[in-house]
Amino acid sequence: MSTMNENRLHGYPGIADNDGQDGRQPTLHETPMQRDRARTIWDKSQPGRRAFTAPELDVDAQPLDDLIPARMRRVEPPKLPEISEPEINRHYKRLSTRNFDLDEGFYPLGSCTMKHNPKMHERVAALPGNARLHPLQSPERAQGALQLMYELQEALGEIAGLPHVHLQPSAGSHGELAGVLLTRAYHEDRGEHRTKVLTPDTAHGTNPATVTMAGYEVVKVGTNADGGVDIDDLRAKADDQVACLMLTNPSTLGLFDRNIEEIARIVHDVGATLYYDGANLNAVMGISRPGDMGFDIVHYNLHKTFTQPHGGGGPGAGPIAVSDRIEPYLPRPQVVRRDGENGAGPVYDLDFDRPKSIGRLRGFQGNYGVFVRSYAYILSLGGDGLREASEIAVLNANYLLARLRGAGVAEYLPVAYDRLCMHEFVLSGAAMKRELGIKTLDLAKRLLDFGFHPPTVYFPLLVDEALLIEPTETETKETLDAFADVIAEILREAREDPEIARNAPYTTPVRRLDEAGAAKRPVIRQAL
Amino acid sequence: MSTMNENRLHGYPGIADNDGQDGRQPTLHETPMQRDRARTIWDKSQPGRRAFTAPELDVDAQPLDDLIPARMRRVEPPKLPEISEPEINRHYKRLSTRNFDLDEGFYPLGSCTMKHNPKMHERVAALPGNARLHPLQSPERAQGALQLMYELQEALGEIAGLPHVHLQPSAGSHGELAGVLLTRAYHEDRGEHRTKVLTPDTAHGTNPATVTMAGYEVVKVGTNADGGVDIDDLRAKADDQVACLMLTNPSTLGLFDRNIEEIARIVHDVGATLYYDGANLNAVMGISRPGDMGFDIVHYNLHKTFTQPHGGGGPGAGPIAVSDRIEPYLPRPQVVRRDGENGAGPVYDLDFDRPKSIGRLRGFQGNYGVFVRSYAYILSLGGDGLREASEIAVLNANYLLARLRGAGVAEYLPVAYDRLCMHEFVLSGAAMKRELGIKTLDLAKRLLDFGFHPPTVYFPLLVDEALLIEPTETETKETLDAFADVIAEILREAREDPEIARNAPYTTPVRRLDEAGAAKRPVIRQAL
Amino acid sequence: MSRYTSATEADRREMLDAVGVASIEELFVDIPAGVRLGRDLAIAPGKAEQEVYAYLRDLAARNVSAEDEISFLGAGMYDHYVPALIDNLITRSEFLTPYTPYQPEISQGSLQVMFEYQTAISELTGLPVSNASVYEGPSAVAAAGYLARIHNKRSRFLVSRGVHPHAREALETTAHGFGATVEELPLADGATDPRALEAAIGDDVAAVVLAQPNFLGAVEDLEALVPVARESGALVIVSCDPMTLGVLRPPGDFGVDIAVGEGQPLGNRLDFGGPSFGFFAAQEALLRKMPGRIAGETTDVAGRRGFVLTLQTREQHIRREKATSNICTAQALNALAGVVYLSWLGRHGIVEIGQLMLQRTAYARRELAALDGVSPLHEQPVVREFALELDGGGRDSVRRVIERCAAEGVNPGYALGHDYEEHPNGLLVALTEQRSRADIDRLVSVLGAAVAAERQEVHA
Amino acid sequence: MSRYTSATEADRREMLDAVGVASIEELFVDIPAGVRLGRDLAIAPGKAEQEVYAYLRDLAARNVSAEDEISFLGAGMYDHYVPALIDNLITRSEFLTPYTPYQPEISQGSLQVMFEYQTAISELTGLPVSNASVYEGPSAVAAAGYLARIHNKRSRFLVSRGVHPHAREALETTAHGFGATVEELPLADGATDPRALEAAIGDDVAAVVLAQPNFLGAVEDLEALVPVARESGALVIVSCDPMTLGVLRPPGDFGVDIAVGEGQPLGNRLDFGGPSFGFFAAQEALLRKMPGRIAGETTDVAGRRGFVLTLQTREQHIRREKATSNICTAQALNALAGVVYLSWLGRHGIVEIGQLMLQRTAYARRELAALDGVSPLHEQPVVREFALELDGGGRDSVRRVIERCAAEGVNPGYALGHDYEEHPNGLLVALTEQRSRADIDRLVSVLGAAVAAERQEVHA
Ligand SMILES: Cc1ncc(COP(=O)(O)O)c(C=O)c1O
Ligand SMILES: Cc1ncc(COP(=O)(O)O)c(C=O)c1O
Repeated sequence: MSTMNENRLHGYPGIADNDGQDGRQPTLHETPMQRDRARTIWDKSQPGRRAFTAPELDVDAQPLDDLIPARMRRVEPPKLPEISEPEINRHYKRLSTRNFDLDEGFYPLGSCTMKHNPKMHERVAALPGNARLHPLQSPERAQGALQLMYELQEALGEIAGLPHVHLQPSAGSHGELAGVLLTRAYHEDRGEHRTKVLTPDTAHGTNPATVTMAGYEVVKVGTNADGGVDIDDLRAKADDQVACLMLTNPSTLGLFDRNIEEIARIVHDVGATLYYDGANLNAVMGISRPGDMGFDIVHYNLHKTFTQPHGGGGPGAGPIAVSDRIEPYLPRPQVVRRDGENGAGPVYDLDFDRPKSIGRLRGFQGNYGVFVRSYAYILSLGGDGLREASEIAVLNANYLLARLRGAGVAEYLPVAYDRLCMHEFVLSGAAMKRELGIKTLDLAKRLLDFGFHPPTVYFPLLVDEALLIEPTETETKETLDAFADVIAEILREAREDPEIARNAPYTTPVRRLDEAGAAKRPVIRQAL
Repeated sequence: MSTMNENRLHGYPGIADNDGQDGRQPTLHETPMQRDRARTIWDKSQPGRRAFTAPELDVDAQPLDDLIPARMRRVEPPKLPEISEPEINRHYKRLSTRNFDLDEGFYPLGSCTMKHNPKMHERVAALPGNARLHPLQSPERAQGALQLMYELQEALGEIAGLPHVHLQPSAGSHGELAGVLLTRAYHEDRGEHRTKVLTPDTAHGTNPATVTMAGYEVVKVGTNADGGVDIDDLRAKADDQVACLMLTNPSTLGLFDRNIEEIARIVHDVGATLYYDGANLNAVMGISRPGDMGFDIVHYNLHKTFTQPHGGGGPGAGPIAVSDRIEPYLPRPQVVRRDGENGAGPVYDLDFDRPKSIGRLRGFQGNYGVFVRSYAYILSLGGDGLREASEIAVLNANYLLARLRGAGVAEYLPVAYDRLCMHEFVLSGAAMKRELGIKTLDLAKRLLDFGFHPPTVYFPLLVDEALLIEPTETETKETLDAFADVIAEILREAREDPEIARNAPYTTPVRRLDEAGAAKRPVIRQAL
Repeated sequence: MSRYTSATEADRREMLDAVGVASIEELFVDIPAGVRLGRDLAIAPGKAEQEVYAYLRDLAARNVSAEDEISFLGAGMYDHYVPALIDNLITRSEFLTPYTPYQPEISQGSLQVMFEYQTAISELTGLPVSNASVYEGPSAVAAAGYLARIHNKRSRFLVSRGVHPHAREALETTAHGFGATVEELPLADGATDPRALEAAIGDDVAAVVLAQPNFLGAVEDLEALVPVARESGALVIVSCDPMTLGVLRPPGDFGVDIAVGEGQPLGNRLDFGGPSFGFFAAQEALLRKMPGRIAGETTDVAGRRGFVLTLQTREQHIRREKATSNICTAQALNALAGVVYLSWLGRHGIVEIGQLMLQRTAYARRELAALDGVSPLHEQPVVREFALELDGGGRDSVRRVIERCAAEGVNPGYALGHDYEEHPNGLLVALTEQRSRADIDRLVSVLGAAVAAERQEVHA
Repeated sequence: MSRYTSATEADRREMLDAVGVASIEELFVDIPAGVRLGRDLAIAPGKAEQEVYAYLRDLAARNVSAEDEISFLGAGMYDHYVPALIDNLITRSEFLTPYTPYQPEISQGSLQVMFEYQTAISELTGLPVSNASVYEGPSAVAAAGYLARIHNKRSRFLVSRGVHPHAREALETTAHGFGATVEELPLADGATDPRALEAAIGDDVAAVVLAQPNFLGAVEDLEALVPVARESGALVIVSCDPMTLGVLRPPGDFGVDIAVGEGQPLGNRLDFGGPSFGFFAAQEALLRKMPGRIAGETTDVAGRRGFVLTLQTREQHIRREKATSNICTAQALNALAGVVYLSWLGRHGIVEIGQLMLQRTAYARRELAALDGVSPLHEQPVVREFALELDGGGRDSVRRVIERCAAEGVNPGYALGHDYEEHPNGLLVALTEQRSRADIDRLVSVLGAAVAAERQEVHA
């Protein structure tokens, strides 16, 4: 860093860090955030401070020894923080400002569908009838919750074009696990013990990881020149040991596989199931349905397509939908509707009596709070609105792609597959790296200085120096234009001086971090 | 600005603004926030965009002309913004980050009692039984709200040592207006038509402003060498034309008037009332009560002492408490408790039948949402906790004062009155201005760069270059130490180079603003 | 340790040492013995958060809110839907916790909000200048009266009987202080009688005060009224319901001098009457006499656009006894909710929501007036509120009708007899976009039954 | 325009022009006709925000929540008070809306929270390493089982019958996939029988799984159990209730290998079962096989302290089929609530709240067991939950008793017969600090009456 010259900063003051020349402190030119060094809540603790006031002890206290033998009791209190409530609040509030978030600006993180999270969803989720409802409340006294789950199942089933929906899985990869275990149960029930699951080389990492966890061998299928599944390769690998093909359509390249009908035929012909990774469902709601494409099992990412806020890494929910032949194996309990007796309204219940079920994947009934938000979203948009959301998502992506095909960008960041895209698209930074000497990572880091969240980078693996860009439908044209302008500006800047991007970012709360060092000597908790 | 030299920046990059040398843009070295120029919500609007979806029209539409004559109808829709919900949310969320707030850091704004605002208060205020309660709901169906108000009245009365509390006024100055109008009613009811109200020269501006609004002449009373009311001056001015003396004790100097009993005697001897501006009540809760000091009328600032969040300039509430002789004139309606019939529990009601009342000051029953928060606070702390809050507030102020009496500070910023202080204290920047060439304003602006909210400045008027510092009880010793250190650091820096403070701040979203220009050619709305 | 404090025993010792006293007690040495409390406050000891929450929740549960019944109460505050967006913003500590923006460099958020708010209120009212909020609706009328008083030094107010009773009373309370008198202009068939105005007007009248729509829901004929007042040199003050201004011609169009009103309908909850905000807009000529904060646009030393509190020489902290008002803390957070709400409704939404209410109100008025024993109290055009006359035995009878409805989960409205002795049988019914046709139909059936039952009882 | 979008007609035209197509329809040209929906979705048209809110509020009102009754339901999730502080923080968009922190420079908030969370969980469990959360409690047990499987390649699990039935089932579901079997260790007087463990253990056992306290509320004698398991080379997995760890010796003290559990009691609401979080702590040796995100401390180019996701070579996005788990999105926001809650309780609060529950639980257990027709199901020490045996006629009878109590506004607990056929008359009663003595007394009286009524009915 110390070799850099002020005149090349182009507006970013962080660069003089640590040069230490002419006796200045090494923190010169720090932004206010940078000056504010990380201190944990323990760094701010003092013995004797506290936030909590216990409710009054209103029963006669018994000697502890009479209640729990001393050898079973904790001796030293755990070293939790000691700090007042105002200071806890300040600590975490200030920490929050060290995050970039979706309400701050554009977040075109491909495959993640960072669409607006409506605030009304938080309001309904927080209603005491939802938030303080115990999961073991008897179904008769949780009819509202069960009805909501049932209606959500119905809506999701309609969107996927599959008749049976189960809500339990906690996230996409949990849904995948459910799906592969369902496949196993299906085959085993037919007396078959298949050993392999096919995944395209464009697949998300959770797909192969899930396959291994579920006790199958991963077999990779190639991609054709067009960005679709290599049909010949698929045909060659689809044999009677194949239990399943896991696919997402549109793929992680943002491309709809034109051969989907053929693919389904090949897979079904060998008796395998076709699994749909629903991470990219935002492209096709109301336009094309996985069930109609021939998929047997689908998972949804409610935290993508259906706007559950991501929470910095969860919570989410990964419901699944299946065809009739898979239905007997669904996890339990299943939310069901029964006709009311004597003309009364319908009654909702939990059905545990599912003898072929693969069993539970987790406790209780799944991430209900997420269901509330996603159902609120479906009710708000309605069938027409969901379709329009997908249409605008695809329009926004194609428009941004068109803008990035312009001169000054396309030479360095060509689109990986030269087609119309769906809701996202992939650029390759290979030419940029070659011509300008900056990597996709550098471009991503430089974007941070301009107030944009970078796209997904280095995924899908198939594309060299990949950038996977998903604008979503809730962004304005002005935002897309501004992003395209900044990409062009960074490339222009890199033509003049690639060091700028190579050392970016400058204005973030911290600058590039030593990730290798962190992994080599992991410090994953504070020493107390 | 352009004369300044990079080497004198001491860590603040904003300074190179607008120098334009060697062809750089005038915005070089801006912080990320500064780079992000102010754009209003209209600047982001586009015809045809919208957030609102109207509920369905579910009745037969009549021609508008049949409902309202055309000449009474609006022709052009008002030019409100046209913008999507995600963009509204981002706009205001991003605007919020251009504020400094109490949850961010220390806010020692004298006379404002910027103590922690507990989040639980927001939770209870938002309960539908409070938030969606219509003010004209019949008292029988608003018993919870009336009981809360009644219990708050009781608690406030106990704290002030006066038997009758009325909650209607909307803020401190509204309470003052109520108080002076009560004084008028009291005198008029006795057939007296007094013309003057006394206010000390240390009084807050709302005191004299209120006196004028209430139709009295303001007569100023001096301050003695000790910081108390000049008793001789008071005696000289207290005649039978004086309706009232308005006082706050501790005063705006943060000093408790040792002669308060004598003052009360003088005022009462001429038949005038003694009014207590409760802005400084945080010093004396559970320790000394205005009623016991001889005050007839008190207002409270629930948004100071009782933690209603300030909201960037309200809402607040300014309840009043009065002695028996003032009670008949209280605004109406009054919240009262009546014994239940036939052994039933008590019943709460609104009493409108108050023939001598000065009448309403506003609509409905006052800022009930504020009452909920302040009553939650009183319940949480309890009698003992309120006293301890005042004790720690005074301890914190004296400790900070002691720290600022240290070498390197006291020479430039001596305390205005060399006594123990109460919950706040006043320093004078006169020596600093003389010796270092920086004004109190410069010091305040430089504090911004260090992440502190400045104290109240240039008030009270009595003290040259005044700084009124109120740390409150919810701050830690470490915070007080850090603040004292920064004051010393700024003074040290000013000894070396006063230009640094004179041109501060550097790191705020905008730097010093042209206030004179704003007032000369006021632009108070966007041209559309 | 008291709640929310941090001073441990060790801290206290260190701090007292630094101060040079031996105990906290000593810090209070200036307080004479005679005025010391000398005992504990008679307030129960502090409680745990969960206990306070439970207690206050139980109190709240004893209120019947608009969440619990189908409510047609209005009369100054209205049960509009508050979009969740607003909660999200007003609970952000960055907006919730700062003081009035005395330090503009670190308050650009609040200041720009004020500037935007002022712009929106100007647009809505059709008047060129707006302040950044006053306390609430009725006191805004009083504040406008004070402005008139200091503007033209006159001392008579003519106030339409259609102005909200609370506003009339607040003006009277305040005017008594500043030495002015208040006279009432009567209504004729629910609207201010222009002939009465003509009769009462004179060159000693400081201001004529009207409401639009008025308390009985009637749209006033400002075209007829305003010129009469202005000719005499009086200011015209109109208090208006902001939610009607998408369909009604704005007061500025008629040349009124000051438009004020209750801002609660704009994205603020009911809160049993407050906090909300009052808006205050006026003609340019009155700018330097306006009460309250005003934000203005300016630039910083580097030429960046920014906002400051401006025209502060009007205000108490600068001008003290010569200030144009004593107001200090106002309702910034509530005004923020207001401008977010107006942005959310947007240019066309304010019209759509107004027209929706207009249509439903017409439907409700027609259906209700068709009930046996119910008739319209006046025939004036209305937007979202209207007055009915029940064929009953006065105030007690109306009260009983209301109670009967309430028992059925419907709050039919406000009994006018409380404020209008000439209308002991009056019932004021208000709508918002939250009251659907189904709700109206339910009101029709419940009120019809209640009126019928009341008649039977009275006649029995 | 669809909700939340911005593309006006003008925008669309411009954008389509730039793309070079004539219509949005054309953008979907790649979708074969055979797989097009070709009709509207059979989902009702979109509704206004207020309508959606009203509909979902009405549904929520049809649930009986812990706000509506005095609830002694536990069995894995507990009605602790969630301090409002937590709402304030988890609703801040800065925490609520970001994705997993892949870009550490702009995610220091979330990353530092993870680091702090890991520290707190390590302290609480007494184990040196913790990840940043897994989905929830029962699946955490399954995840721990998978770790054991890949660690020692063995394929038998011995699972105490005192482990939460959902956790046992989740482990079994998953183990079937990765080729392992699950056997149950029976209970003796409510606690895991050490002799049964000795009999079943062997060098093919991947892990022994216990719960502390167990599902019946009993504190397990880990001192006796853990060594038996460890000697065989099996890992010991303990699923624990974090709210008991202020009073119970932490699993780390006994040398267990992995401690997991349901994090909901730590500042997360009930939410009908989720989202919450699972915690996952382990011995150092297992670090590089842990599932899930882990934050680590490091420095930036200027030497500033910072945090990153670390040890990512365990994870699916790097290692794909060789990953130690498939988990991707986990429960970051819920874990944030967890660490804020633990900071709020603080070092001494976690002990105080544990002791408060302990004392009230002892009181409740004593008073309830003294009722006619009620006896303790076991005599083991308990912290905040205990099992009773009702003198009744099996599952239906217990169900009727519960219904009788519910009709009186008291939910007496969970019917054990649902999961434990050997305890058809079992009732599991749980406390939190929100259940006061008065609540317990009410339970005693209501349950006493219900049991008496049930006996009468059965004998009648
Ligand atoms: C294509 C794809 N599949 C699966 C997943 C996994 O989903 P989750 O993170 O919900 O487990 C993701 C998430 O990033 C994804 O993008
Ligand atoms: C001493 C004093 N009196 C009165 C007031 C006025 O109170 P309010 O702003 O609530 O009207 C203040 C507020 O700053 C004050 O400090």
